[in-house]
Amino acid sequence: MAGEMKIGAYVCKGCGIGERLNADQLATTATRDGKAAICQQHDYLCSEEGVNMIQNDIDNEGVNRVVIAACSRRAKTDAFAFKHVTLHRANLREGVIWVRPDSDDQQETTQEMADDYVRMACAEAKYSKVPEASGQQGVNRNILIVGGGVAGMTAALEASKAGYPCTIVEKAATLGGAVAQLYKTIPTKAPYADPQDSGVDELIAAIEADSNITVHLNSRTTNIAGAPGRFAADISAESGATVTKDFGAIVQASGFKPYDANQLPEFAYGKNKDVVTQLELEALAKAANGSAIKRPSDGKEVSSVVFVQCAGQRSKKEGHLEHCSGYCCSASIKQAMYFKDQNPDVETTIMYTDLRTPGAGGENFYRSGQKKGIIFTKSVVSEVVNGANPTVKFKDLILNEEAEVEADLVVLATGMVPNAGQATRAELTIEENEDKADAKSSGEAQVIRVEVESILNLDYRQGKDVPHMANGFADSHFICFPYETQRTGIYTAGPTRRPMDAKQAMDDAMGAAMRAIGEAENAGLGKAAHPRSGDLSFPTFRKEGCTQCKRCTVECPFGAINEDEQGYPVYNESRCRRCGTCMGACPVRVISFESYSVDTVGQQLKAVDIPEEFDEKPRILVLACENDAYPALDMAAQNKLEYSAFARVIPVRCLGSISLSWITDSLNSGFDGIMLMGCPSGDNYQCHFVKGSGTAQERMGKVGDTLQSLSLEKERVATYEISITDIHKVPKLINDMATTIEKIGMSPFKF
Amino acid sequence: MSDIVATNQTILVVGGGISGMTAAIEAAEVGKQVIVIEKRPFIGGRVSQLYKYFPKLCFPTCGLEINQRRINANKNITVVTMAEVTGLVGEAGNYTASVKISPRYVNSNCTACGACGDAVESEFDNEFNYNMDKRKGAYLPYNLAQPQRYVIDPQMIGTDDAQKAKDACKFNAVDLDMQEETIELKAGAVIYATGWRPYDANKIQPYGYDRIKNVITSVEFERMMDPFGPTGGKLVRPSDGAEAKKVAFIQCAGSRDRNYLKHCSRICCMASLKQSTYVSEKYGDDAEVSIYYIDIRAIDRFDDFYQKVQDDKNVTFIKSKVASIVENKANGNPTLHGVDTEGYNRYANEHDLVVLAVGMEPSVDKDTFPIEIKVNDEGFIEHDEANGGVFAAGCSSDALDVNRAVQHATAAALRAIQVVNRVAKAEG
Amino acid sequence: MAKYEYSYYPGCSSQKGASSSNLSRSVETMCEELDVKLNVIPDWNCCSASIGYGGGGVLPRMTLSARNIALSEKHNVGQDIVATCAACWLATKEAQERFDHDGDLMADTNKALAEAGLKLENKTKIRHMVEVLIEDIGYEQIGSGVKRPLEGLKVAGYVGCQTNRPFGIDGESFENPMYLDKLVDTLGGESIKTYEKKVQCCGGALAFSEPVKSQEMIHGIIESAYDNGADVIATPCPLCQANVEIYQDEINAKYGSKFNMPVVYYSQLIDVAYGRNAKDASLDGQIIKAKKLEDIAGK
Amino acid sequence: MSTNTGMVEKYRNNFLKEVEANVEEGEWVKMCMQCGVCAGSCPLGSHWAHPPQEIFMMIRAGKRDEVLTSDSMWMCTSCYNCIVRCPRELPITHIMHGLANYAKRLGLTPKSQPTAWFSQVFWDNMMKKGRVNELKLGLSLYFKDGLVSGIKESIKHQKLGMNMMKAKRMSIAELFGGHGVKDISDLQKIIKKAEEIENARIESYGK
Repeated sequence: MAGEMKIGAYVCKGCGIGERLNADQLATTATRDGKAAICQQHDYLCSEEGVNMIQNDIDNEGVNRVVIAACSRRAKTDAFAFKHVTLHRANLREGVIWVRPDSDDQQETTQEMADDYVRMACAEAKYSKVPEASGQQGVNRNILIVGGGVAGMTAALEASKAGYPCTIVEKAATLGGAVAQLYKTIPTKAPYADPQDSGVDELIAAIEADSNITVHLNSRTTNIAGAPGRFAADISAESGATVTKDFGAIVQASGFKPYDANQLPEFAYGKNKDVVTQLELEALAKAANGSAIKRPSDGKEVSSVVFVQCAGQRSKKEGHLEHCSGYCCSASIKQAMYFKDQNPDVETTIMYTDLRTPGAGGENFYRSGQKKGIIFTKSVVSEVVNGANPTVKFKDLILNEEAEVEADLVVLATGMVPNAGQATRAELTIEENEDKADAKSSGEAQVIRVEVESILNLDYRQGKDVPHMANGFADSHFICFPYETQRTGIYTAGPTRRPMDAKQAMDDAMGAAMRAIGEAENAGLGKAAHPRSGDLSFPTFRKEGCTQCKRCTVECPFGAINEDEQGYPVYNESRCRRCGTCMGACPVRVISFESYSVDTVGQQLKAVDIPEEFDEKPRILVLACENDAYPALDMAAQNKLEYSAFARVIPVRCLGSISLSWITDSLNSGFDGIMLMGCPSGDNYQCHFVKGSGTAQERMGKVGDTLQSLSLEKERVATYEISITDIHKVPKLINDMATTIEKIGMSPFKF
Repeated sequence: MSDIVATNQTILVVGGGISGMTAAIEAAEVGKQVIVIEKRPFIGGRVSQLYKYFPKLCFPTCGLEINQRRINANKNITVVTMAEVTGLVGEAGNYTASVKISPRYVNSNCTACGACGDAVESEFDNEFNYNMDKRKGAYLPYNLAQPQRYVIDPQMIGTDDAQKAKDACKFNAVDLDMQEETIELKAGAVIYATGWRPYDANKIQPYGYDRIKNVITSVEFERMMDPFGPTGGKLVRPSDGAEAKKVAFIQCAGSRDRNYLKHCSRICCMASLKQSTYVSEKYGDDAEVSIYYIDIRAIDRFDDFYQKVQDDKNVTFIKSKVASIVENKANGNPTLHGVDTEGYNRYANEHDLVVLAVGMEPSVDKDTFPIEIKVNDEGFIEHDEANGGVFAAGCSSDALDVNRAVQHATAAALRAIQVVNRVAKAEG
Repeated sequence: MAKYEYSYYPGCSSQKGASSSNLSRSVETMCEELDVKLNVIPDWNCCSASIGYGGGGVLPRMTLSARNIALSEKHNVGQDIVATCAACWLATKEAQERFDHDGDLMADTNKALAEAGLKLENKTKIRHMVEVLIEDIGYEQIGSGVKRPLEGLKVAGYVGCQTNRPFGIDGESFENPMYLDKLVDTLGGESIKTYEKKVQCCGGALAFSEPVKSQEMIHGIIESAYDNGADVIATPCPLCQANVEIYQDEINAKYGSKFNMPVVYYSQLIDVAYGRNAKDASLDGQIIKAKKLEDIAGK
Repeated sequence: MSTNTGMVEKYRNNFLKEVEANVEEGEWVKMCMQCGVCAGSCPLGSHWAHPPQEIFMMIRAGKRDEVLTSDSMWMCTSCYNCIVRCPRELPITHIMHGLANYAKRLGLTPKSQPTAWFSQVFWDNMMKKGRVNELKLGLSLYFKDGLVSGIKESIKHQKLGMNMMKAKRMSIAELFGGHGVKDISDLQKIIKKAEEIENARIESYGK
């Protein structure tokens, strides 16, 4: 923003701050050390009067850096929300007086704590800018939908209803996907008693009638470049003809492929024509179309049928699926009804271990199945013996005996395998990355676990498809934010992300469409997506300083950074989630955000006043994740849990953003201990930026050398996995570090 | 409260739980005006009272913190707490809702400094902990409560303590004269994210929840694990505070049963599997968990979690709906009577503590919706054209886990947006 | 004109010289006090209880009850049928429900009844005397008539099975019904709410065919009454009363116990509390004398 | 097929269909979801070789002889615990009565099953006069194994009997005539008719 920087510092005396701290001294600190041009005190800063006081300085005194010395940055956000200025909070309440005992002997160190926070806030102010637009953004409301099954069609229709033009790319010759192959579907409305029409034809008709929706059949996306708001997708038809279209966001509804029953020789599949999969039974039912279903081998009308649940599922056996496909129980009930509704005398037995028909609809459907005379046998099927009629051998778990039954037809519930494209490993090592850079194709082979065709063909540095989660599904990892994949602006829906039935897939598609719309709009405004939604800052780098080491492009959790021919990073702002992992990765410190940079933090820790060694006042730097560790510290304060007056806490966007230089600088400037508090990493990682905390831990592994070179004890730098609930734990850790320092002594680096 | 602006392009979200928050955020972040009506003094709903989520065993407050930050940062969202929709008339694109707002007796001046809480003595049942303990009459419902503003218990009004609270506040935040008010709000679309409540365990008479101290519910068990919960994070027996190591979980407690809830509540199996890890978390190999079930419904990818728990030698699975619970008068142990139906084995098992995996019941009673909408026998809102511009989000539509509830709420936001966009278009 | 009037189905064991004749006598007294008029169903027949199934199929058994209902509908027009015996009440009420739900059964039954020129309308309410007390008269009014409160009398309210399941008394729980306790308290007695055997089965009709198995359960019922310091067990069910009272010698012999626990009917408690003497309350019908109750009656 | 042929294929539903057609409330058997709450709720539970839910599974599994020759269902005391607790609303008590009756009708009930015997005696006793004659019922109980043991039994239970007499809750008068329905022939006609209708239905099954 125009004009020179002018810091206004405002000291609140409310909530006991005035009583516990010397406000005048804080003001002096702000002006003298913090170089605040204006500093005012107020008894109740978040009051209308207090806020107006600040606004007045902004409007009339040209204040454009506002330092609030009051409560935590998490408190009173509604009051302290000023436009066109940068905002900096010195946390005197939760950060100082609430974690320190109110006693005279503690007054001095408590005041020092407060003074430091004022200095730090001013330092941050000095090095922050108001984020400006990158020029990359542009609103594009077109939504690309990959996959023309019920999920894809639903996404298109619903997005279109909201006024967003959609393009469906379907590799098959017709729309409808798997559901189009079904005779009927599981009921979706009360009383959930009978199979219902899939409604696919109506969906297709609606798509064709919607001028807002374009459909490309026999087509695939052969390349997708760009970023949310400006995706450029090559849509290639089988004929070879390719069109390139621009999109704001993408919904991936590429569905599933049925599990290959040939991997189940024990169930005589392939050996006996009358052993079929659920999908194959749908074909038989379609053919019969309401009349008696005939079996494949000899066309005999089926008089008895056995359904084998969990065929090749919920099993760790080689070639089997570990997951439960969720829908098969209801699907078998539905299919048994095909027979019962046509002729109640047909014997239908469902052999299950756990019957999984959840929810209101599920249980009603189960009961309805029983009413219709479907027999449910809790049992484990060991074998299907080939013969004129297949014979099912099983253990009846209720009667606790081995038994067998002959049937005209055996149906295997074999479940779903996701169509999620190529499995990109969550992390590429630098080595792999080199290979990749050198020989793209061969590098590819290394990166990809199984050689499968890509679905999206993303022109991303980190692979062509959305990274997979467990069992090969392209799911998001998050429970509270189920649509947040590692590829901003690309939202998966339906069985590609989790096994599910048609109804769930359609609901899911609608959610994905919502997110796609949201991201198209956000990207248009240059705003970040979850979790820093609304953040306008974005990373930039000083090309002259860059050594093309590619760490940033490799370590970005969201594949936001591509590389140009020379291997320089190419940022795609709207793919970026503003975590700063690239900043932390950069060994030459050329990457920064306007409001968050090596300096905004680096200068804070330099601003901390380091007492002489013999003062016996150590300093502990705490770099805390703003999402979990920092709130935990606030809540500890709320509960008046005390911690050492020697700690100085700086919130960071993510542990992944921590620059090694901060560690070395603080060690050099005489900090006695450094604590890094990030989210749990690993399979069940809680890092909102996927692998920031994990990456940081790796990096810190290397700090050992630095410490050695400075001949400092390794205990002085520690990384912790902190959850937001570790309210009792965080103060304790800080105090433990203080004790450790007492033991090993002060740092000699105090100048 | 009369300063709330609402038009027929506003989206009214009833319920500020995880589903309501999600729907509100999704709609607001694409520029829609959203008003959230929450009947409790804080948003976050049921999940705020959970210790961990399955299957990741991560903490609900983690996601809440982010959602709350997004709500606070978004000027398009207005949150009205301690409020209930008492009337709703109109049709898609043109609704008028009557909203009853109960007095909080604390206004927006509050800085959550806690002075009022320190000043008062009187204590009341702590609903946040399902009344397992007491809280002050001037209180912050829980650590992460949003809005971060104290509440004064109406039962305290008129007492000296109330006056003490008022006197203690330096910011004139305590207003003892606050009155209940009813306001009218316009809206183009309404999202019912009213969520669920645990089924009343007193009704499950064979399990003696009302008679046997050491029989508790799964939601109470969750609170026990919270370091700030009624037991300070200890897994102990209500009867004598002894460590509860031998714990039984009874599935379908109130679900899949024509005597109680006919539907399957979906979450209870995973909840008990999750809670079995709590016992191990506290007592390691001394933990002795038994899960009595009819079917273990660890749907789709959750089955991995089930398989992990099955591998835990301290956890036993018994296929049986427990017939009855009798208290061993000598030691307060509940004794479970029933038959393991896998091969017919009769049992009479004593446990330190019994946890009833209580079912999910819609929060809003079937016939008390302020407007005519399609509701099924189980009390869940069916998606139906006839509902016009009223849409369900989350557990008001079915028994759902958090993940599915959030998906559903995200979709609900789009349904609402479709309506208000239509209105916007019409009005040009 | 009595305040309340019902069509009365006494049942076999209530007859003169039968095992629960004391029940019917005490009920008559109670009804005098409460101004209840009972019109016996003319020529009623046995309901076959819950043991007839060995000999009679479902249709014959249902028809037995159908005849009683039909007779009541013919002679005691518009009056609810009231039974004092759990089995009679249950069998009749159950039959009625099935007729409601099963048109064919109803038709077949009427075919059979036609043999004697009877016809079942099945419009009559089938009720238990306890329902009359609670729903029609109410605790309050019952309490208001108490002349001689049952002070200090500790009563274990033994509800048993068939008065309680599957129908039970409206608003009460199958596992822990409280109405007997409420009634005892209403009469100034001391109810034992923690009596854990209040709905334990006594073996019912199997007391005859499976004495060993049944007496094991009866033993528990009495033992628990002693453990809870009861002076007397009170029950609404004639079979429960008989089973729990008359086998105590045999049980003592088998278990070496010294049981001598009186088992009385709720109606007897009311009679005494209303100031009637031991004979009116048919306390002479006790095999194990209800000493304390007699004392109160003697006051 | 005729109802008496034991030839049924395992795990075919023939027996289930037979039960649905011929056994009181038999159409409910298929609704069981094997939770076992009935088995756990029965006061005589431990005396059941096969608890109700297992019997239901055996019926589905076509174990006709094992079910009908079992004495499990004769253990039912008609306490209705199972019925009120069954989550699926199965009228279990009645199904057990029905199975017992059906087994007896087919002559498959185990010899000297006491309850089977007693319930018949009860029925006959009741049908004579339309009302139960407790004294005769009691006596027949003692004399069920012949005169000698009968006298022994009577002496064993003499005290009980005397007590009842003293309490006027048992009357010698019952031996001679005793209570009864006036229109006994009418009643018997009615019941005979009912039996005819029922038998006809069952005979016709499978024909």
